Amino acid sequence: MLNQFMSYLGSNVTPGGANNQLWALIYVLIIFAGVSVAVMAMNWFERKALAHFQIRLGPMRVGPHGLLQPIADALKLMLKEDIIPQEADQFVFWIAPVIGLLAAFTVYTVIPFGPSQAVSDMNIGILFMLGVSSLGVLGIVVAGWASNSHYPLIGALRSSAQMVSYEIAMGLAVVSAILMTSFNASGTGTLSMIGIVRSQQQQGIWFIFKFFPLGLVAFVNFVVAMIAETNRAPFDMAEAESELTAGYHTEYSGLRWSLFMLSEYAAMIAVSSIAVTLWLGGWLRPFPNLLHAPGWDFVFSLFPGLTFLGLAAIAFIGVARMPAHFSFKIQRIGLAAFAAMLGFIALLLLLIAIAGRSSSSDASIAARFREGIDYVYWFVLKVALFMYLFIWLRATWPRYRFDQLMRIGWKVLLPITLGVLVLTAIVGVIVS
Amino acid sequence: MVPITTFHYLVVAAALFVLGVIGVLTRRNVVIVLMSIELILNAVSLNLVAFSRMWGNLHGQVFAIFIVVDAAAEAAVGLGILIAFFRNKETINIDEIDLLKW
Amino acid sequence: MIPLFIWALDSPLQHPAGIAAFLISVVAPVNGEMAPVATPFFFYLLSGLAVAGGFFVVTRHNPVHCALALIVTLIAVAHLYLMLYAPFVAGVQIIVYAGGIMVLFLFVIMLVNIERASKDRRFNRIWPVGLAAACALMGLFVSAFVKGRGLFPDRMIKLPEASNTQEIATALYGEAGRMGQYTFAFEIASLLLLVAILGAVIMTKKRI
Amino acid sequence: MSDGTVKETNEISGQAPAHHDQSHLHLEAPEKPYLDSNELIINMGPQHPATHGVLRVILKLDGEKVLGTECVIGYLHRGVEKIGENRTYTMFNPYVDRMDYVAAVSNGLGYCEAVEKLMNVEAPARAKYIRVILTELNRIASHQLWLGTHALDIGAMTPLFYTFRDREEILKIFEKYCGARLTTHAFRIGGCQYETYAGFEKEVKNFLAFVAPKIDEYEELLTTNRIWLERTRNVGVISGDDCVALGVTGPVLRASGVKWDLRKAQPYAAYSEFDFEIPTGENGDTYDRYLVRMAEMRQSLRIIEQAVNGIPEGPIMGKVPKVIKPPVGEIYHSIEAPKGELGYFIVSDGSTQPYRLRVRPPSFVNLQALDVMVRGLLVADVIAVIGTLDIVLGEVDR
Repeated sequence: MLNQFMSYLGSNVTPGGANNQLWALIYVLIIFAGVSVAVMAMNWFERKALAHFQIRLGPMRVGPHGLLQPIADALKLMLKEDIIPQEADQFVFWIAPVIGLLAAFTVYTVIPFGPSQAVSDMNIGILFMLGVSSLGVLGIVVAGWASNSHYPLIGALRSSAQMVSYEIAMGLAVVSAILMTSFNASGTGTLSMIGIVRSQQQQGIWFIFKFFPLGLVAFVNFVVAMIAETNRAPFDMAEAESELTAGYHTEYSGLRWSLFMLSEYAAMIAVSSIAVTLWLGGWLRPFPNLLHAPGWDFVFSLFPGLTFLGLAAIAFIGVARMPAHFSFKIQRIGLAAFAAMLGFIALLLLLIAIAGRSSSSDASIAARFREGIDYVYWFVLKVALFMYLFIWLRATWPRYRFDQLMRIGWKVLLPITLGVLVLTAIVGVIVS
Repeated sequence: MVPITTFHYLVVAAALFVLGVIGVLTRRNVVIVLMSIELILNAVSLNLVAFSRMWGNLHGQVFAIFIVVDAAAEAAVGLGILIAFFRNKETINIDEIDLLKW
Repeated sequence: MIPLFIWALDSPLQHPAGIAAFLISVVAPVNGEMAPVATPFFFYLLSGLAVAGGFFVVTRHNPVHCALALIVTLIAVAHLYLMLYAPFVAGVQIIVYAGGIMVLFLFVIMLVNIERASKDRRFNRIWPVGLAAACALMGLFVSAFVKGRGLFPDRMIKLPEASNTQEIATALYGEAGRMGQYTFAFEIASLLLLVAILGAVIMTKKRI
Repeated sequence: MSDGTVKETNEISGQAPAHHDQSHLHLEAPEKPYLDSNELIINMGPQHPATHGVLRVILKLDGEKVLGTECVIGYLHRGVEKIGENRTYTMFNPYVDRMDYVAAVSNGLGYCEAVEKLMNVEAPARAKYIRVILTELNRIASHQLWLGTHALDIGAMTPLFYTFRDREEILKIFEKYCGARLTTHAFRIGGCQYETYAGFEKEVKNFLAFVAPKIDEYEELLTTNRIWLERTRNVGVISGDDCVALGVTGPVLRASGVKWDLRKAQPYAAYSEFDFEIPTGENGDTYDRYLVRMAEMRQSLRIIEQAVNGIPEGPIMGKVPKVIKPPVGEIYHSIEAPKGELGYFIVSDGSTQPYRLRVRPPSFVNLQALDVMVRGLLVADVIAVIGTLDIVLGEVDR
């Protein structure tokens, strides 16, 4: 088993590819756990970041700086009474959050965290992602209907109309990015997620900068559409708190409600991953072609370790700033342990980076390992920036009205994305 | 197990087709009748894709895509008619849709 | 939901694939270079789901349940497409059917009077006639299949799958300045869609 | 939506049949010249995140379009006017704070001045200045609370916390002055009970310097924000004539272009001595009301600055008997509260208790405009309009 793992590390194939079924399974488990942890971390980070935007502290009581708050929340939600309204359609009410969750998690099958760090490499990868994420709307619609109540119904109708409309703009923006993959020697594009990133590598440019304004415009359109697609502020009409109480999940509580939250955040991460893959070069580090000397490789491979070192430093500052009162003792110890853990991870990563450097020429396991960490690190970093964008928008902007939202979708985004698509084709033909 | 051949797919398609026909001919609710039509269309395109595999060319798949296009158009128009009808007669029962003019 | 889940995890495109393949290798060891997902087990599972979904579409009282059953059927059929080496058709099926048309259906079901519809009789006045006609059709199919068993060869030609999308595009749009075989039909289809959109909008709008 | 749901709503409304008969919504037999597939009636409130307390609005919707509204009020009715008849003039003074609890100082000012007018006494000049300072501070606090909740209703979460941070400074001044933060009971009939504490002027001046940039900060977040503009412009438009016909007062009236402010029109307290402007709007939409209130906050700062600089020395209590027994007669006195014209009508029979006391609450009267303003708009606009009317249910229901 260990040998197989090592041989896998040494190989350069996608787990879903030939003879790697076992690792595909392990990847599925890793991704499931990773996404769940990411959602929890996102939950904590959103509350803290939002709080600091709003001159508050956010969760401070459960664990040092509220670090254990998501766990406490999850426990509370699991232990809560599970209410199904009497007039609700029992079966559909039960299955609705499951549909949403399945759709949100299924998308991760094709997300490439690295050239060989993906569950599978489908040749219709992006089509698959769009299709499966469009299934998420079914969960919302069905949830709103099954609740047999007015506010959820309105929320469901709103969000179904919203998601179906914005899927079109989103799809067109994606198509213009796919079109860019075809401007190579063979003239053939690809729908595979890994292929898209590889073609950015080959063309030596992230697609956000390709044909300068065009890629950027398509990217911005995609970002707007993806925010609408995930029902986040300023397009959170479906769950507009002040209008529809909680929209489609008004009648939900406890575990089922948390499933909705989980799928919402998972979907956010998923669409951000699409944006990163299509426009921001996926797992590619900045300037892979310009600064390609082995020395630069080494410098960039230090980033993961340094990031964790920075996080550890922040945590240690937090320990130092904690009140010296004895009732904070446990919290201080906890935070110090957390900081030490981060520091240990940082040390490990730095060690791997250094060990991988010395033998970067041959395909030693350390070098492979270092490369894998690099890929995942840059991918996750880019996605994390999107997560911050989501929070930032939520803290800053009021909510659009429903008709305005539809107007933006149909009268602004759709024509712009269509125009970008046509222009991309024209420019591509002229250039190549 | 017996290897799966085109014939197996045809049987499945035939079963879906017959189910669709039963739905169209017996259900009262127009929405469900429309859904049954979708079943029939699916059965047909399954046939086409199976034949495409059998002959080793893509014509069947292209036709399947055309069928999806047609299904989209049909659903849009059918449901549009349904909404217009519901506004006027407040019913979606196929038994009560018996006037040529209202 | 099982088909969705399977679809989530299998990937017959880069054979063999994903957890589905893993499951298969546990359930029924595969030999040779046969794609594991294209096994009889999966065929029977998916076709069973498709037919069961169709059955529920025809028999359930509540239109929303019917719609959910139809979604199961559609996704199962998409899987069958994948097993038939037609990944692009499968993707289109999911995006357009399950993600688009079915949402439209659900939307309309919610707009129209569903409370009363679910208390009504399920079947129309002439249902015995309809059932008889359908049974006759089934008889026709059975006799045709029994008698014409030999008409359908058992061969299954492997299609080049990695370039499936590209070949469909060639058929639809043509290649290197030449019109494809189906370019004209494709344009007509777009016209059909345009007419359908206009018709739907005009019919549903109260005042234009 | 469906037969079943309409019936269900009727059952709920059926709890108050008398009220129901007067309903202009025709809930039982909706006249449908054209059968509509998606007409539904929903109850917004009394437990709803955006109805500012316990307002219940029955909305008749066509999809999301509002066909009509009906406000059901009284969930917070405490019979303040009746209580007034059973308390002496002095004892009733704290009760008025509980009406518009976010602008308690204004309520007290109106009541004290009404009784003073009835008794023909006048508060000394210093008391009047203190009253003006506190009232204007309270106007800023009220507008800040309005801004925060209004923005929250429209979906901007952050301004709420900014305004509450700054409102806190005002409440601190109140607390230092009279010991209470919300229901202050700051004034007495005939003047003020408390002399200003040491450093009062300095703190108020500090506050002025502190809050002026903060108001710019709120405006920075909202005034030119595209989404804010789209959500508020041409939403809930009401003309000046309609406002006058409905009796709407305050910023809502002024935003419709009617330059009517009791501080100028019928100066009370010391307002005639200050130099300030009446900001008015043009379109009478939600955005204009927002701008008018923001401008009013700045004008209030001006008034406070003048008052603090010019505060005279002298007594703070006029010549008022120990037992207040106004002569037989009646009086109507109104002031410009943050939400509009707050009037007190007091009938005295010469005893220590009012014979009849009637309050004209601005929120209650302004709420009448809701139906005019939201017809034909969307559900989301109802939220915006309820927010822009700046109602306090304690005052509506009394």
